[in-house]
Amino acid sequence: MNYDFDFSFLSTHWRELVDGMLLTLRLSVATIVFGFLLGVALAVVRTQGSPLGRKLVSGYVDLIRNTPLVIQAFWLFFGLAALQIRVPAMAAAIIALTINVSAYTTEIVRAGIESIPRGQLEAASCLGMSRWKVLRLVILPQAVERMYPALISQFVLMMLATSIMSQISTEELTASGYAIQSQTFRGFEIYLVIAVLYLVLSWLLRISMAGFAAVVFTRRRRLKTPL
Amino acid sequence: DTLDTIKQRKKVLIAVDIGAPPYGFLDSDAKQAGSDVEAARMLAKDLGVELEIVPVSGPNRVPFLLSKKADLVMASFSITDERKKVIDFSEPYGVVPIVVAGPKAATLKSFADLSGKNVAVTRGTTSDQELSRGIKEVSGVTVVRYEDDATTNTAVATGQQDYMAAAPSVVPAVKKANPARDIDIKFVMKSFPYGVGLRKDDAALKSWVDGWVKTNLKNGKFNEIYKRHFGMSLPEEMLK
Amino acid sequence: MDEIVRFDKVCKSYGDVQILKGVSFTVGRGQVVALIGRSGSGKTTALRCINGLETIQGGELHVCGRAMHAGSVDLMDLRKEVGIVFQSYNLFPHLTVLQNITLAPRKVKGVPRKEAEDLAMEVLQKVGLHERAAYYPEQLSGGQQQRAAIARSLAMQPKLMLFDEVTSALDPELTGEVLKVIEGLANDGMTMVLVTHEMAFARSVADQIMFMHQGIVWECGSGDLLGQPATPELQQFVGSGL
Amino acid sequence: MDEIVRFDKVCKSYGDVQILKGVSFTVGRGQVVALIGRSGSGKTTALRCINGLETIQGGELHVCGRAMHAGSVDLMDLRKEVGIVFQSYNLFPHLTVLQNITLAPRKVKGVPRKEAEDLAMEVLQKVGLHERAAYYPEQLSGGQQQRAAIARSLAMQPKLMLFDEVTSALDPELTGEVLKVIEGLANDGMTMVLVTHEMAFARSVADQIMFMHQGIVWECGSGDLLGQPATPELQQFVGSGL
Amino acid sequence: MDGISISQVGFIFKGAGWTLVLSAMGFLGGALVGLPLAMARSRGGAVLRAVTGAYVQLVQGIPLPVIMFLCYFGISIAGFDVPSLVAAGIAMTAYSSAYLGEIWKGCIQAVSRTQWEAAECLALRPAQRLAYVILPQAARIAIAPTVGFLVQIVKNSSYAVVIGFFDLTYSSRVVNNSTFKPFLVFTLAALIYFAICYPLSSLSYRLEKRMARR
Ligand SMILES: Nc1ncnc2c1ncn2[C@@H]1O[C@H](COP(=O)(O)OP(=O)(O)OP(=O)(O)O)[C@@H](O)[C@H]1O
Ligand SMILES: Nc1ncnc2c1ncn2[C@@H]1O[C@H](COP(=O)(O)OP(=O)(O)OP(=O)(O)O)[C@@H](O)[C@H]1O
Ligand SMILES: [Mg+2]
Ligand SMILES: [Mg+2]
Repeated sequence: MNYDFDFSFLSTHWRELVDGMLLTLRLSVATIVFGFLLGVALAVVRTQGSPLGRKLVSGYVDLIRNTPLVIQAFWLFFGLAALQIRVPAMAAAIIALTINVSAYTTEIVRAGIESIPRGQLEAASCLGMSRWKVLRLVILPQAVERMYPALISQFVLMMLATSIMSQISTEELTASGYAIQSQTFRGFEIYLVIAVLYLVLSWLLRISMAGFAAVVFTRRRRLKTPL
Repeated sequence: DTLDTIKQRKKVLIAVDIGAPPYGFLDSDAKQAGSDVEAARMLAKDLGVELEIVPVSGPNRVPFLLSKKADLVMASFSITDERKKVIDFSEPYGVVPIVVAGPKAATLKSFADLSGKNVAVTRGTTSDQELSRGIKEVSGVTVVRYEDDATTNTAVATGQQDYMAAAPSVVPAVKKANPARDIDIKFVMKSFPYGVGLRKDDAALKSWVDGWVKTNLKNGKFNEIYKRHFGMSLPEEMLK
Repeated sequence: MDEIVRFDKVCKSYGDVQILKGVSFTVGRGQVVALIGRSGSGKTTALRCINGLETIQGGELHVCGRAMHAGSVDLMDLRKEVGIVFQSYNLFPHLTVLQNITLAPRKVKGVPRKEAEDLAMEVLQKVGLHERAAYYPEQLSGGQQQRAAIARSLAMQPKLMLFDEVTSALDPELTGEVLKVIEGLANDGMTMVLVTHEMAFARSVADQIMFMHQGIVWECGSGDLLGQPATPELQQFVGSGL
Repeated sequence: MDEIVRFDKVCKSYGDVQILKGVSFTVGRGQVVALIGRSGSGKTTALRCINGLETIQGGELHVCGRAMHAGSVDLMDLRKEVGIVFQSYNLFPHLTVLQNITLAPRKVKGVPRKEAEDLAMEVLQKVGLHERAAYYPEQLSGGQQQRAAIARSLAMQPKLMLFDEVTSALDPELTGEVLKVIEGLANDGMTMVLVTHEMAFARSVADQIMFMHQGIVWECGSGDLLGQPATPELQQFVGSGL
Repeated sequence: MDGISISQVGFIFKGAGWTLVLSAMGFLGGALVGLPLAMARSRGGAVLRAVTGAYVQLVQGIPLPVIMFLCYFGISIAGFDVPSLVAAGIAMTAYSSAYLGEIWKGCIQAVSRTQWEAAECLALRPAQRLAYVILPQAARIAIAPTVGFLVQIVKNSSYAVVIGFFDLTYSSRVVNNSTFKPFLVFTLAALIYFAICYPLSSLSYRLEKRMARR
């Protein structure tokens, strides 16, 4: 190997890496929140909605899940602009990622809803609850709890996918890497460092989602049954 | 030495940015075209070897060269002191002034007038560096960095951004893409000569390329290419 | 005597298959009616029609003064007055027993939390489960779960309670617990319709016994009915069922 | 008489819990030995020690002339001589009955396909399943699956067969089918160790009955043992088990 | 077409061809590495399980574009001269082996323990148990999720755009850069991806349904 490793850029450029990491984190959190809410809403339409609504949602899910995120991002970013709608890069990134992750969330939550036994629905409606209340108070909490591990995996994948948003000028972690590289030309070392930072991020994300679950799913915590 | 390697394998690997009109792009026959593409073809022919164009974009030109994925870089590669620390350049074979452009109506004479505005630029290019340097003292300027020239151009042409820092050659392209957006050159940030990028300590190759550049500047071949793509002539002092 | 439920030649089909072929009977206020009959004879179906889980295709069905056959009944509203308990408990696994019980009063009737909890403790006392209020369903035995399900229905203070084979998933010991609770309700004067396979229990607790067969009420009468079946069908059923 | 299996003060623990606490008995060539005892008394464990599915921690165990306690036994080789059939059949669901049976002879013993298939048909005939050779396991009833599993073991022409409660997943009718097959094997002179809950069967088919209790052989003797238990433990077991 | 020439459309389709090649490489490589990985993960000793587990955690914790960079520049830094197709193929292999390994590990573990024991009791050697008894059963369970993952491979090969490999995404990007027709170009690219992926994902969905019915 005729290559001298040089990590000295860390001392001068660590701020950019930290900034990039924070942006990646913000991007991820925003997308997880929006994507989850949208995904749940779509899953509700997919399972409870009118036939037309169901068709539309499943078309949406198919379309998103069968095309790459990069293409979606390009399409959205330039497409919106061509319609004279101006969005900042950060917003465009959040929209693209939210759309993407919502499609996957829809499928996951739908499977969760469908796995809840019919008896739960009947019991709840026999207590006089409206359809919406049955859904909100009985079905969805159980569905989300069941599918939580699948959701964690999906959200970690989504966090990793934020890296491609550097392509539409979002200054997240990978973009910071580009920027430092174009000043220091230590490409390989920089990507090594970035890889480690992503590992740390995905570990953090898993830990905090598990922590969140412990707070929200009281029963799991009290009975000490892991998800 | 790389020169020997090239001759042995009878092929030269030249990194060109083919997403950067007019230096490199796809023509309507989907063939690679542009000033750097033509120059690269000329170099391979004069060297008597086959040409393989390695497509690169702004940020990864240097890594491609350093990791030996390319023997030479001809990708509107402006000669800067920072780059010289890591790689070598041949004598310049072209020159690119970098400018700030914006809507015709806007008054914009210096970096100070950019205060409060968003400026689009291609990440890792000399425009990026000059812009960043120029606005250090100016408050409220947001630099929006895109991955390659074409993306930057598209962003301005489609109305994502109003201002851009770039080579003047892209301004007509933006106008052509969307005539409704009346983009004009506002001021020149700096002029950069650009050269062929080489790895350090490639003495033999460097001296061959230097000689080749001089010859073709003198015989006007470079100027011919330049005029065809940029609609103007190279500066007088380069042609001597 | 008030009529709480009146079946009048009620017919019900799934697709082409007719399950109820003209069922007629009434349940008066404070009465306990037991539905018995062979598997598939339509007992569950009849029960589900009462609180509108199934719609009927013919005849008339009045429940708590509402004409169920008219198709314009506000089911939400009806179900505040009619409680039902299933064989498979159907407790909400993500909520504690107390939360299971207070959920509907709070969210459907808007009872304040404190009040709902007091009421819940009261009904839990009635079914003998007040010490298990903070447990989750999976921590309870089958019999306890079934009693919790009964408490959940009772907390809505219904005028009418429906029970569908509430003991058939339980072993004899646990069955006893649950039947005692139902007996208690009967003594309190609750109006009830119960589908059961426990003939001895039906006999002792029910004012009226309806023997369903081939989609109609084949025979009906007081508890003595089982001792002196009039038709060979009931005779055969009693012979095998006891 | 040859000894095929000899347990000599065999001890076996899982972690800290000792399951076998010094089990001793022998099985001679052509003998049928039945292991009986309460659930958890270690019958299955003893059986699994015989063909090396479990290692023992104390005492001596000889199987087909091999010292199992020495730890240097070639298990692959042993298992060509010892067949075992489990309660849960464990047929390979992706193979037909015939393929299930020919797999081991072909791949382990290198018997040519044709020959293996002839042999398979022979054992299938023995268990009365020759007409089902081309079926997949899921197409068979429980009793047929169990008989196929027995045939699969027999096709390896073992010297010793082990059966672990092979009928307890079956209803009485199917149980009969399987027990008849085992009875046939006993008549053919096959050496067998069987764990069973069918006392009547154990009595009629076994030469020796071992009553296991608290990890040792508590009582043993011929079939009459069950009629005249010497210890209160066996008495209680027989009283509840029959 | 308005603003794009036929040859440029052809160029995009050529990129689609490379996407297929890249996906096939990723899948084959992923399968070759993923299968031993799955076996090590499900049946290996403690050390082997820990090492392979770490590999999976590592690959699943780093974005594919960054893996692409590291492979691309790392290989040449290590002194090998490989075309970008090979580098992208290696990155795709690393990526898909980690995911396929996990999927298949689950399938192997879904075959009940008693099947291993039954095979063992018939004197089959460990390799024979695997080959004749366990893998055929695991394979049946694995078909649907594997086809489903193929869709991910095809889509994620688009990340090769970051190392300038001429797949469908990079080709359409270059064409866009030369023509300024983002709407047209990226819609076309999206349609091509959809045409490749949709049949695969609905096949996977149908297979899953069929398995569930069994
Ligand atoms: N949703 C349905 N679709 C079609 N047929 C149904 C449906 N629900 C019930 N049935 C049929 O209606 C008939 C009567 O069912 P019902 O559950 O009322 O009987 P039951 O008297 O409660 O019997 P059991 O004692 O077994 O509970 C049965 O033959 C059953 O198969
Ligand atoms: N792998 C294991 N790890 C720990 N304990 C075990 C294991 N296998 C069995 N045991 C325990 O060993 C004891 C004896 O088990 P064994 O299966 O031999 O009993 P058995 O007599 O066959 O009972 P049954 O009639 O229920 O099959 C039981 O208490 C069981 O819980
Ligand atoms: Mg019923
Ligand atoms: Mg056992």
